[in-house]
Amino acid sequence: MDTSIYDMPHETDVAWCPGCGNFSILKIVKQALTELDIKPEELVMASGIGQAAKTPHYLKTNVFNGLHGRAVAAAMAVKAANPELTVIVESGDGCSFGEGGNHFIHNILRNPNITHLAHDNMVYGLTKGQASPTSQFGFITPVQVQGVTNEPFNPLALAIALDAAFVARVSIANQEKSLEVIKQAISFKGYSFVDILQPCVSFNKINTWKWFRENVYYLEESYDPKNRTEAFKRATEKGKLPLGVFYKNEKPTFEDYLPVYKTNKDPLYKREVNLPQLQKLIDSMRH
Amino acid sequence: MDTSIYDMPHETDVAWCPGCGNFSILKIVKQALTELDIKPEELVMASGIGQAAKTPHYLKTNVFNGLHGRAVAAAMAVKAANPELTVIVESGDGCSFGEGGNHFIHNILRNPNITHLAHDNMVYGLTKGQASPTSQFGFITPVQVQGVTNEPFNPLALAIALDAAFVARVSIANQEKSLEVIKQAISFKGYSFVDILQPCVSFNKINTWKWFRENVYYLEESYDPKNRTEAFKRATEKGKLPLGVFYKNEKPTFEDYLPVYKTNKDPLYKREVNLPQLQKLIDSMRH
Amino acid sequence: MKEVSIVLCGEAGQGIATVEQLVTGMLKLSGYHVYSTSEFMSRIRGGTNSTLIRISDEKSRSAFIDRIDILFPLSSKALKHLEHRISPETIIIGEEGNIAEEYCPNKANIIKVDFTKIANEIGGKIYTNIVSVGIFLALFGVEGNISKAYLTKKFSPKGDTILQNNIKACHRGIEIGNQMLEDGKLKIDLQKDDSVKNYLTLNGSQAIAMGSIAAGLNFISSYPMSPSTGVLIFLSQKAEDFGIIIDQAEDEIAAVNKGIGAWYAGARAMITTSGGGFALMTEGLSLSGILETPMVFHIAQRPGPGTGLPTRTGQEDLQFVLNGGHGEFARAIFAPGNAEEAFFLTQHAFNLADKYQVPVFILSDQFLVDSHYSLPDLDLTNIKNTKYIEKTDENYKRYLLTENGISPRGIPGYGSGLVNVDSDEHDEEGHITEDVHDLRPKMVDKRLYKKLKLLKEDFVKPELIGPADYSILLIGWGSTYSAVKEALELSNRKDVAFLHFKQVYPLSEDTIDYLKKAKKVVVVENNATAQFGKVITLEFNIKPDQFLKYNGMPFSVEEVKEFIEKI
Amino acid sequence: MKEVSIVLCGEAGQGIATVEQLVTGMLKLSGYHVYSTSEFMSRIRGGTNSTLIRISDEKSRSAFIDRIDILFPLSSKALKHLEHRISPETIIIGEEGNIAEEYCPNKANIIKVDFTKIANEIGGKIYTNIVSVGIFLALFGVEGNISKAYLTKKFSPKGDTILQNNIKACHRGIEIGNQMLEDGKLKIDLQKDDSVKNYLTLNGSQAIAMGSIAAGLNFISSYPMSPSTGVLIFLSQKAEDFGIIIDQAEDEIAAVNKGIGAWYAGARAMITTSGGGFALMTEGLSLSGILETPMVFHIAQRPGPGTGLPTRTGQEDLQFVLNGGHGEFARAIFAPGNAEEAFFLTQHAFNLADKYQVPVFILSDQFLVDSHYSLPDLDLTNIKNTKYIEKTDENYKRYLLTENGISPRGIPGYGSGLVNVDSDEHDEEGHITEDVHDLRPKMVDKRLYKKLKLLKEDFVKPELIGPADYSILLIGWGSTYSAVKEALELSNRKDVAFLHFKQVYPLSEDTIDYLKKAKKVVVVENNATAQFGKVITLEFNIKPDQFLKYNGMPFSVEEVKEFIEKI
Ligand SMILES: Cc1ncc(C[n+]2csc(CCOP(=O)(O)OP(=O)(O)O)c2C)c(N)n1
Ligand SMILES: Cc1ncc(C[n+]2csc(CCOP(=O)(O)OP(=O)(O)O)c2C)c(N)n1
Ligand code: SF4
Ligand code: SF4
Ligand SMILES: [Mg+2]
Ligand SMILES: [Mg+2]
Repeated sequence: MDTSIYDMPHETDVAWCPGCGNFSILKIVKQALTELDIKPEELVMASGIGQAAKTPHYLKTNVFNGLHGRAVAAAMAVKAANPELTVIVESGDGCSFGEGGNHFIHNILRNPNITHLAHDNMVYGLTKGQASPTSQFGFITPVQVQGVTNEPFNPLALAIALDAAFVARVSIANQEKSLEVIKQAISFKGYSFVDILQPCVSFNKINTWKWFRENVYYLEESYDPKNRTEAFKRATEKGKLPLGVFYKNEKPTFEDYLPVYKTNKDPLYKREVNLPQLQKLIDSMRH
Repeated sequence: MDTSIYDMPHETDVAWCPGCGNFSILKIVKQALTELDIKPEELVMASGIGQAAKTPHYLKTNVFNGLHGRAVAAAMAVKAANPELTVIVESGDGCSFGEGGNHFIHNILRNPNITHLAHDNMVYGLTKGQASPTSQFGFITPVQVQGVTNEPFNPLALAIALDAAFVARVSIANQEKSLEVIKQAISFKGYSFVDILQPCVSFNKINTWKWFRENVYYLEESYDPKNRTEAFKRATEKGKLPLGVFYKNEKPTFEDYLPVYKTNKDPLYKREVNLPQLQKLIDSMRH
Repeated sequence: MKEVSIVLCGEAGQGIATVEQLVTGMLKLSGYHVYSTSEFMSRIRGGTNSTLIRISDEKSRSAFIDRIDILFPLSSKALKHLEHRISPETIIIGEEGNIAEEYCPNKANIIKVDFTKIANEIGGKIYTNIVSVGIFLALFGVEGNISKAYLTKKFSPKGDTILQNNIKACHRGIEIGNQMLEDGKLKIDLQKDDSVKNYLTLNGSQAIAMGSIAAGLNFISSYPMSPSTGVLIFLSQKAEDFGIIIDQAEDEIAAVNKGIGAWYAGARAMITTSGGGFALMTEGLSLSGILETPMVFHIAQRPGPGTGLPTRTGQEDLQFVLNGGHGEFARAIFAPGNAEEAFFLTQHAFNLADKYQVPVFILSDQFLVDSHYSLPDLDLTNIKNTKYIEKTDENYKRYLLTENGISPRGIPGYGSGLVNVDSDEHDEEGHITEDVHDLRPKMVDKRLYKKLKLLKEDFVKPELIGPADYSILLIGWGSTYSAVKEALELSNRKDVAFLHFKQVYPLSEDTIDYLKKAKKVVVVENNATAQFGKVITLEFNIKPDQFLKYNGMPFSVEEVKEFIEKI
Repeated sequence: MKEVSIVLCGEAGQGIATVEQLVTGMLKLSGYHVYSTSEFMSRIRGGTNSTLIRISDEKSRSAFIDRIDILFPLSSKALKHLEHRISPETIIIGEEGNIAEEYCPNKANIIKVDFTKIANEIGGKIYTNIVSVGIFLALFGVEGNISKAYLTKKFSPKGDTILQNNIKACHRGIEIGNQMLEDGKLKIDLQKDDSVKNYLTLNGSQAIAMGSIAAGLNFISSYPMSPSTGVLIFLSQKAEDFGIIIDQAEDEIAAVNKGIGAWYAGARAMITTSGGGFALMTEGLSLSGILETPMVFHIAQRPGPGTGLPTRTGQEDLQFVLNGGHGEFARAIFAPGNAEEAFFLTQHAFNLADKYQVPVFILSDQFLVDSHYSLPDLDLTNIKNTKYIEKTDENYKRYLLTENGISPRGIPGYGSGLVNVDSDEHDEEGHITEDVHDLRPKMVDKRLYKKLKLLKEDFVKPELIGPADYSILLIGWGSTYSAVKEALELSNRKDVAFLHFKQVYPLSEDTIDYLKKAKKVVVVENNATAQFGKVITLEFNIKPDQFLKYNGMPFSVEEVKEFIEKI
């Protein structure tokens, strides 16, 4: 697949460590976008801050690189202001579930038609290796010197608990399957969440490429992603991590409910004030 | 039961509307505390801002009435600084799940030994009737003029998804059963969460006393609160809302893991700096 | 009497707001200038609140005054609550149980009316208030057709019985009022003015909301917080008519990031909040600074710190708004003095934010947003909106370095270019840079010095009131406008003038001319640290004297007048 | 030569920090004064970073200088990166591939060493750096027993092969270095000073962390953020030894609320963050203001706005820290100039916060926290901590109105009283009040005016450097200390003095005496708006001149000297 329409127009100094899983994610995302025939001008990639959050700088498209933890909030607004755009959030596990936890919850509940790709390396990469919400129990870091004692955050179970529209997990150690699921997520109408297991070769010496190959398996062909309780059960399984699409629950999106698009499909930037209507409103206040 | 040790020492102008469910919650909480023989001086009641969050002002105990949404964060620190105290958070649904959503998630994961009583009136009371995260689909308010379009937030399902230690729901329309569950929650070691269905007579004309009586039922005697998937299933049931203890999962608490209390049980306020140890540290930096 | 001051005082939930609305509506339609403002507690029921209604035959009596000509106590605690404002001249109209005589300095001015009994005769307690309304109508000679039409419009949706009972109750009130006049217990002779009939009545919240509509607002994300929520509610009510996306955010952090995302994608967005909510937005504010994405903030101030006094007024957040957010970047702050300024400044704020790609603030307060002003018109003929956005081509660079510092703003999806915005220090294309020697200083110059210079050029001048040859200059900003203006008019000082700032930051250099003419400059502010005084000092090296009030209440005309006279 | 400046420049991940640590460690043990500081990009691998190591036979060479005496380029981009700092005198030691000759003004000063080849001979690329270390040791005549012991301590935990290879590599470096000396390619003659051997080496983060330990810190909740995380990490490492509760918070809002909750319950707590994280804490800051709960904030500044330059330095957040939080209340801000001040001011901050029940700030920056200082001692003999808490009885009132404004602070569970704290305006007992006439003004006076007065009494005086009879006064604060001090010492101006502020707010009134003596006052600041200059102006009505730098880099001694000489 020729993904060159998504290539940067000039040499770019990619700030990731050699061997990092982010490179593969970048590659797969470019491929998914190309295969889905989404034009760079019609896409907005939103991110927060972290190593994963640098991704939008490395492919040629519209970029909203905002604050740590806040990408989902900004992205849902971008989509609401212009539903013609494809909007993808790409950010790390710390950004998505730590600092950004409240936006994750509440925008699942809103169900905007955006895709959220969480690069889940189970560690804070950019700030040099502290535990993230998804770090495993006992994970030792310079701050968690005795190992993590928190229950690890389970983004899939949480998303299912909130009746999210699309919930999936992939491991970037398997690019082919990841590509397939990411394409599904982008095409899906509604908030589509993909937890992407990604090795951080610099700071996570436990959950390595090897670990992510050995400690996962794929949901069987017969698995029915419409069953919420089953999805929850699989998402909370102990032992090897299942991969694939856990839950699908298509329903009206945030934008579908917006009265502003009921009769007029124009994105907001094309619109003008209705001054005669305002004059009417003013006049109504004379009585 | 004589709950007078928890009565305010002087006349207090209670700021709630006549007929509000908060009065009953206050009464039941006082009763639970009295029955559990907890002394007012050994209890800290933490709250945020909202009508529910005024509760600590109406019973005689130590009060930490902080910011909207932040009670859980402050409370876990109070407990950590002095594990001898009983710590209870009492706050509204907006405070607990809206502004406070991120603290709710992440402190469930920490599992401090505190009790969180959410007064869930499915509306923002103090700010005069906007939707809260738990407002039902279609609920009409001055802001949600077309009715709520978000998926309602399910605090029980979320808590179970995070493998919380103790998850329950009661309806204050049934005081007796509420008392029993609240007592269990306070006695439980770990983060014990109780969603208390509470009518707001001023701003929620849908979920009234009557509604909360007619649209609930109790989990059967035989229900096993140790089964997480089952708990999830019951928490996400459509139709009438089950009440009772959904999930119990006793495990070490945040305080249990703290090295500071391993050998010395003194609360922090009793401690002094170890200057000789600091001198050693300083000297170690000479090489 | 050029002006009458009437106060209603009772519990939350007793329906004072309904009386206020009916009375001010009907009096205006009769040709009176009306203004009303309330002070209330942070609770839904109970407590003690009061509403001041000023009725005059002159304009601009839109300030808080201590004096009460007629007082309607609606609860037993009312008189105690207003103790310090009741004078021997105050006429007190109420029922037995609500008149605690120890607070009535002049027993002769008590008029007992058995409201409850009358209401019960008609059909129940809920008609009590309408009896008071009737008294107003009688005292001010409101014509029967006006009141009938008004009551019908208001109550017919509730069914005929309720409508008829209300009309009955109102009539009983009118009879009682007429009797008072006949008995010579009180006498009001204000001129009616036909032109007033066509005036608008609106509160500060509505003015701000409508100003934003006039500017083309089409996206608002906010989290409820008193006293700012009125703007959100008004816009929600009008959302369908004006094509506005309403999002009740999960928290204030979300609100500001959504607003910025929306602007990025081509919307015109605003947030509305108060100080505590703004505290959660300062990171977002800083984001808008570095992204160079326009953003409009409405901050309705209330007294702090912390939760403070949620339903009271203050001007304590100017320095916070001015210095909020980490790092250095330009911003502009407007502080409307009344509803009219609120409307036009808000409309201006959006265009300024868009023009210079900076965050712009409307800094109001509880007193402004909750006061009901009446004004001749909001003239739309000169309303002009410019969308400072550009269709992009393939070579588009979001942060192109230009002479004046402004890079043409593209919108994703509009044109063939790509729009990259970045919260890291960035190059012209919007990609992360670590070039500290060249790009970083250029980008700081752009975001800070160049934009500040442009903002000063567009400065909205202050309004000077009083003699041109003053030697003492009072300086105010925001909602203190009316009180200081009225106090100055009432005082006999010919050497004192008042300079009212609508734009409080940045100030243009020539503002110094006003200050240089004065021997003494005094800032009048609703805070404890003279926050605008600091802006003046930093800009002009002048340390003004201070007249400050910080108890949560607005300045009264009387106290400002007393200050002026002793100055 | 009294002092040598050596720079290592290469990619992140190449182990420059290891060289820095080994070299500074061994040189110090040999009797040299060492200081090192790094500038680096916000990434984990790659890019181009550099570390400056200054070796001197005098104290207080702990400032950034442009001059490079010896440069080790470790990557091909190194020389380009340092282009503007390389002079004809700079000796460049590196391997072929890393020496881009176009950046070498003096080819004679290039010394090519085939580091990689040598390292590969020994056992692999990872030994490259140790060869450089060896060269250092030779140039400075470090004795063999010192280096052997040091290397053994460092590398023996990694196994014998690695240790032996390192020792081998080091020896090869020593040989090469000795050869250079023999060839007369360079010559260093600094005096060794035996007393230095016992000095401490620590960076700003460690100094702040240890200051907090000295003050009895026992609770820290924070969210990682460069450049503030070093403090959290150091405390985590020492948590068990000193009984500190470590909580990596879910976000900064949680962190500050947890800190306040911990103080309430009797802990001594601190948060550590940078500007963007602090932006999320301003509501909590305001909470600590109204609760009157002590709180200590460490803010390590970096350039903004937004994400800005995460690993660079700046002093852009003073006005934000000063005005952050809604509403009005007292606070204090300290800005240490080096590691020693950082230690003692941090220890002081906790006691001051506790004494007056106010938020107190340690305002540092990336330059300070990441610089490695060497100093004779941290003397604990005068360290005194007072717990300003009281055992309560039944009549205890948390907000008792007292003459000086301080209400004795109780702790829940300590005594028979109840401790009620409330973010609403409250009465003496800590319960919500709406009493605007009496309680509100009293509580504002207490939280603001009275506490500010007390804070001024405890003011930590600035340090005056230079002639007492100055006519020009430079004013600095925080980490600019060493650069300005050294520049002044090097300059030949006898009319210029330097006033270094460690406490930047509030200032005591008598500080004006320093300013009055000067004909000209100039603030030297790492920002674009002279933020401390504003504090001076507001306090003393003096508008200082400005010498500002805002590109993310610290002031170099040379540029300050040049400024002083032209002043
Ligand atoms: C408000 C705020 N707090 C903290 C930071 C510092 N910070 C930057 S990236 C990061 C964590 C990154 O972790 P993650 O999101 O998992 O991304 P990764 O680097 O692992 O890809 C943090 C804490 C910040 N930029 N802003
Ligand atoms: C940061 C912040 N945002 C908003 C508010 C305003 N506020 C006060 S209470 C409240 C909602 C209360 O709802 P809930 O928590 O459900 O409590 P209830 O009044 O219904 O008991 C809000 C939004 C605030 N105090 N602080
Ligand atoms: S730190 Fe980890 S996540 Fe970041 S680029 Fe390096 S390997 Fe990848
Ligand atoms: S507003 Fe609702 S929740 Fe609040 S006191 Fe009144 S009835 Fe209760
Ligand atoms: Mg990560
Ligand atoms: Mg509620």
